[in-house]
Amino acid sequence: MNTPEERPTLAVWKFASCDGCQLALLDCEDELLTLADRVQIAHFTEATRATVAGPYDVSLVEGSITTPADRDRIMRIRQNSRLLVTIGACASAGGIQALRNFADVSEFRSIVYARPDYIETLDRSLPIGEVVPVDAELRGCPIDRGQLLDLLTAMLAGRRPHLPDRPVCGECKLRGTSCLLVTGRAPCLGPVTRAGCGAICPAANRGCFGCYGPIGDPNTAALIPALRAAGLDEDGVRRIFRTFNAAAPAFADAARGEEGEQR
Amino acid sequence: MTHRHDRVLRVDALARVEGEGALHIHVRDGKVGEVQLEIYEPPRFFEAFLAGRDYAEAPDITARICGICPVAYQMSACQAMEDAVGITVGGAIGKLRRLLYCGEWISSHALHIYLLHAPDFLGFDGAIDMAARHRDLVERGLRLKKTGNQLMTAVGGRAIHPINVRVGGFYRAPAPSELSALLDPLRQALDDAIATVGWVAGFDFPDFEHDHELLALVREGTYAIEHGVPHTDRGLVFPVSELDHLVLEHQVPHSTALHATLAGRDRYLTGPVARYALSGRWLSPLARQAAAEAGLPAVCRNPFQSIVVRAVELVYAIEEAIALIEAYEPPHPPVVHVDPAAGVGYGATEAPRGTLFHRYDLDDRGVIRSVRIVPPTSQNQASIEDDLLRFVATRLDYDDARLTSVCEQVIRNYDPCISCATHFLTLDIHEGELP
Amino acid sequence: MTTTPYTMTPLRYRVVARRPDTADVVTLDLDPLGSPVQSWAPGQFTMVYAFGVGEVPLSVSGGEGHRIVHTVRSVGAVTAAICVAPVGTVLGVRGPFGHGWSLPDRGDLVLVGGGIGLAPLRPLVRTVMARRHRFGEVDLLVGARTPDDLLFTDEYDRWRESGISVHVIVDRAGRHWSGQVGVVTSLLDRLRLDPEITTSFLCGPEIMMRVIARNLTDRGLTAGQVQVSLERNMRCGYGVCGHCQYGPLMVCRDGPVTDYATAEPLMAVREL
Amino acid sequence: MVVLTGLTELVARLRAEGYRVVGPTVRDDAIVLDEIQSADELPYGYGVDAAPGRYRLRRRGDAAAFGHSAGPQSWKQFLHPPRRQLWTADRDGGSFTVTEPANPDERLALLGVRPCDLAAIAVQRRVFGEDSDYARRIDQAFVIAVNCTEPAEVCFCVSAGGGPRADTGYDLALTELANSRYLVEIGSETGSALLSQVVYAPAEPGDIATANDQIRTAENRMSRALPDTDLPGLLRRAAESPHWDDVASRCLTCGNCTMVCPTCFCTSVVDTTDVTGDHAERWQGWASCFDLDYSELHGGQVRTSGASRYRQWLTHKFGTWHAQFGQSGCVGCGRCVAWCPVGIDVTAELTALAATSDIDQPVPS
Ligand SMILES: Cc1cc2nc3c(=O)[nH]c(=O)nc-3n(C[C@H](O)[C@H](O)[C@H](O)COP(=O)(O)OP(=O)(O)OC[C@H]3O[C@@H](n4cnc5c(N)ncnc54)[C@H](O)[C@@H]3O)c2cc1C
Ligand code: SF4
Ligand code: SF4
Ligand code: SF4
Repeated sequence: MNTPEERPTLAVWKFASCDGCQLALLDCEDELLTLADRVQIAHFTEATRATVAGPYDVSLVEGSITTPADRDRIMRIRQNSRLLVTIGACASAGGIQALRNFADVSEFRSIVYARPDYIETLDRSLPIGEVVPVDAELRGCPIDRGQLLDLLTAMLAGRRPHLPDRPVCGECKLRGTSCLLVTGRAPCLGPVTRAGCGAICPAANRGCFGCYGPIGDPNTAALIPALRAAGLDEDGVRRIFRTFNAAAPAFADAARGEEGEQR
Repeated sequence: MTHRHDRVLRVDALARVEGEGALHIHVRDGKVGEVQLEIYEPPRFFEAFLAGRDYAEAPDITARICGICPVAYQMSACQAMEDAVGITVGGAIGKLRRLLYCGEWISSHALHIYLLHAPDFLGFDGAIDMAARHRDLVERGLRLKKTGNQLMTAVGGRAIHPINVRVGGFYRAPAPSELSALLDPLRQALDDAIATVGWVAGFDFPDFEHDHELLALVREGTYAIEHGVPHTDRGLVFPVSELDHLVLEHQVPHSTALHATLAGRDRYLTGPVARYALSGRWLSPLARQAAAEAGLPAVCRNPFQSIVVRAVELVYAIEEAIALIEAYEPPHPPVVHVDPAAGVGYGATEAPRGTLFHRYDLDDRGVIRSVRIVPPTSQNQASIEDDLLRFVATRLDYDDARLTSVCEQVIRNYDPCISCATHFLTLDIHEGELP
Repeated sequence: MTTTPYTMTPLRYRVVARRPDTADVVTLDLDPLGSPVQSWAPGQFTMVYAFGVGEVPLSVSGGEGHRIVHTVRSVGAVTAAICVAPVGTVLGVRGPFGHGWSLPDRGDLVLVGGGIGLAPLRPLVRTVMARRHRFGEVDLLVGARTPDDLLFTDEYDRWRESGISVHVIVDRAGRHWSGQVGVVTSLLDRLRLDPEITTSFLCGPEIMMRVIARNLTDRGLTAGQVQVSLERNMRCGYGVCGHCQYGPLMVCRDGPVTDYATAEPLMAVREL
Repeated sequence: MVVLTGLTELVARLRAEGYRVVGPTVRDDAIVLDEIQSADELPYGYGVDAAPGRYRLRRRGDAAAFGHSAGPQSWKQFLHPPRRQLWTADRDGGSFTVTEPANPDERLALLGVRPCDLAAIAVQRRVFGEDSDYARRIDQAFVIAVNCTEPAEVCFCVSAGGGPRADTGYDLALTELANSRYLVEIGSETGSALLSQVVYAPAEPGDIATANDQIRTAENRMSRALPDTDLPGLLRRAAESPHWDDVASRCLTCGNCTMVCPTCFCTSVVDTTDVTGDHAERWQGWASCFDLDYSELHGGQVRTSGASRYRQWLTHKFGTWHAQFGQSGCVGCGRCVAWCPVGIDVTAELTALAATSDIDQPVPS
């Protein structure tokens, strides 16, 4: 075991989010304590009130930037981190709260709050990568525990984490699920969504709803007719692209295209 | 700034509550003037952007309010939608829902007891530090949590934000073999949970009592989890459809959060302590026995003892899961057909940390017109602040560090899930005096 | 002796010597810890595994007996791990794989190595030195980005002594550089070639190989007289993973060395 | 030749001999291949309507067990598993030891291998070689072929050089007759030995003729065909055809075609460590030439455009496979046509390329 001084430091930060992605770290029940032997958990308020000052070897960042104060905070964290890894759809693409990017935020405020003037927010929910440079992204809403562990063990070993840029279809076929689109069971975003989840939705008999965000070069235009054939109307197509990765450019464009067609 | 008669304690990131918040206590002339639980959680506007979405999307979307108790959101949302379109879902599907919910209780309670709350009582900064001295204990907690996660994965497809839940039931019914594989870990978990009750019962609890009205769902003959009628210990009983008249949320100018109160009444408390007070007699014999051995009174008024109640609920949830799996028959089909219809629907279920209300107004195509979500943490907000106020009042002689840490502990008694308080405000904090 | 290199299971080799060549290139001597791999030929490569990090194809750059020498440029995770491996480190080795250079019995030879591409040519140089008397003119053209990036500089004198003309050129000169500056082709232009009897061996960036090969064929060499060493993503090394396909070729199995007659039409196709 | 009535005894016998019987069964609205405990799990009475990008189960009028066409999986699921551990390694002192997983001594019985799939197994065997785990696995397996009497609309085995009749590579071959009767041909001694342990009857007069008729009818019903031309030559010439961009505009690059194809064999490896860092593993899993990182080199991928990746798949399968393995990579099973979510049809794309191949391609510079 390393002495504390030699251990690399790990910090976990939270912005606008549901805590699910950082919970994935606590969900590594079998590995957590061994991990804590190998890295110094320097900042992780969900787990400990002890905090060690930076700089940090690795910062895991959950959540999106939605307030001016958070924009400043992520810049400080970036300066203090050797590697900055975003965890989850919020951090990588703005998350579900990026739906505000397509609406009038002042109206949103007044729906939820009686005194909207107290609320200070940005008009958009920004992915971390739009504010500071990011070294790696763990996709998903939430992230996959296995991918998180691979990322952490890869960093400890000096390995490149295994984050393949392939669609969910690849994993779906690996587990032997029969295609939902072809059998006509459900509309599915698998062909344009990045793998990593293990294709759990198709295996549960439901279409992928894109929670890992787009692959590197999604052909959403070619998929849309298949989504329609599987039963989605224009509004359904718009909505399916506009959920947990609504602000990812490829999905935002696909949804916007459908809006155009509706008019 | 800190001197004897005028203190401001700032705890900028409130550790070990899920989500981040801060606590401000203002002491003037030796008296506690103000207590503020500030929530950092920036607004995410769920209620706003749900309008215009399809009814079927609500379980997935509202799950993202809170990664610690997504099942609670999914269940309350499903129930409200089913109410709106006028169907009832029960039988084998209902049992499967309860089983999934047990998974969340096990996992969330184990998390809170072992990783978040117990370190307070034993004087550690967190579970990782605690593991350096009590590795076996932390391992026991992690084992319990893992069992809950396995259960959620088997029924829900994954532990955080399950993907298998839909309005009307499930997308896929797990095969009996997938569930029976969990029986061994669950039996081990039951032993672990009973040991947990004994362990936490021995903690040193500060002498402190609250007098909040207790609210929980009640369902005659069973410990209410995924179904029930709101009751309070002072005799208020109301159908969930009365939610809007009876559960009021206010934005108090000096407060950081929406406070919920009961119409014509005052602050109230939901969560394990309330459930235990209102439904304790319907716990399983084993859970009741564990409670008795732990010396838990029928109504537990010491908020610090909530950890014991949680441990008792852990025993119950595990036993219940075992029973449900042993009697499991996969529902065919796993879903009740839903035809969208215009209407208003209400749902209420017991999240690990308290009652979670949803209300939806749908148009005739099933498109959501308006939404109201009342999560447990915002309901408990006023009670937490009241506890803090009274707790601090008699402990002003503590130095700042100690006072800060006990205050944090008071907050953690409630296992508050700050991200799940869908609508918390951020306020400008004034150093020293408040306006 | 192991019977077949066609397995995904590595054999263990220990780093017995380590020589930094440049800022980002290191030459490692590897000796087997147990069973060695089969003997290799110049131009062949092995798959080298750094524990817990991954495996990469590396050309053999030298070695006698059971020793294998690799010269590695640190560009990513695995090559970085190999480059920093101190003496004593145990690495995994599989192979040797592929077709090496085919050295004719006689004639003139032109060897061109760009950057790390000199590594697979080094054992060929050694073989040529051993049989120097059989050949006529032997020219070795070496190109690098800067003088500091030149490989094996301490060996050039020995190579020259054995009758090989070593010509060196860099893209960008430093202060102390008195040699040539420019692209390798300009060295080539100054060579007198007898196209009838010349065989050429090229290894370097694909674009460099194309330019030089075209230059050579323009000057009368047939494409069959030009050999190039190709590079593709590789996972297995023996033609069963599919990654290294290059048109009809499986580079690991049918290459990495192939003649330009085969490679030319492939290199002409975009994104093949 | 002899006739079996029903398959119950055959399956039971195989299981009694220690085989793990894998055969067609209905799951998730498709006929998949899975381990079966008894013949009851076969898809009796199910037929399939398949079209480009479309697959639907339908009820047949009879109780045929093999009256369906290729499903979403092929036998490679079992012979060339989607994921497998290659080895584990543990640090010891300054070195490490490598351990290969014990070869599971599992004997598979493959029940209902259609002739196209028998051909595909032979193709993969050629790819992996005689000294491979693949060859060992298939050699240990008991193969029960089923002659095809029910091609789907997407099939083209005849023009791919196969045919609806199994000729080699099986232990037993069945032809399904009416009323759950199966005409049996023996392909090996193992087959004959097993057959001797179940009750069978001699073929009745007319059985053989009926079987032959059915197979011939199947052959004539094949509605798709590859263009009748030198495909490797065509694809070589068409390397820079504008048609690739046309396909790319429709193609999702999802890789479904490669995954369902019974001959596609590409794999990637993944190296892992545990949290201690002292234990490492290497895993192998199916890869697809449609994956963006499949062709990765330091500094980027070789094939970034969808057009180049589609070209790689089609050219390999129908063209360069010949150079690499001396035969075509396609057996005409039709899976890639049916299971492409947007219904891209290799026969149509090849036909389109053939139609444009006369136009002089610009010589690339
Ligand atoms: C036949 C052959 C011989 C080679 N000989 C040498 C040599 O003698 N010395 C030397 O320094 N380099 C050589 N290379 C290149 C070397 O293999 C790559 O630099 C190395 O794979 C990069 O891996 P990495 O993990 O360091 O980089 P990363 O960029 O992190 O690569 C990650 C992964 O991408 C793939 N990859 C990336 N680049 C290449 C590449 N160029 N070739 C094949 N796969 C790649 C690998 O799968 C690798 O695991 C050779 C390549 C081939 C094909
Ligand atoms: S990405 Fe999803 S799971 Fe992760 S924090 Fe955001 S909402 Fe939660
Ligand atoms: S299948 Fe799609 S929606 Fe489901 S978990 Fe995977 S990426 Fe998310
Ligand atoms: S290319 Fe298509 S038709 Fe040919 S064998 Fe593969 S999946 Fe079957």
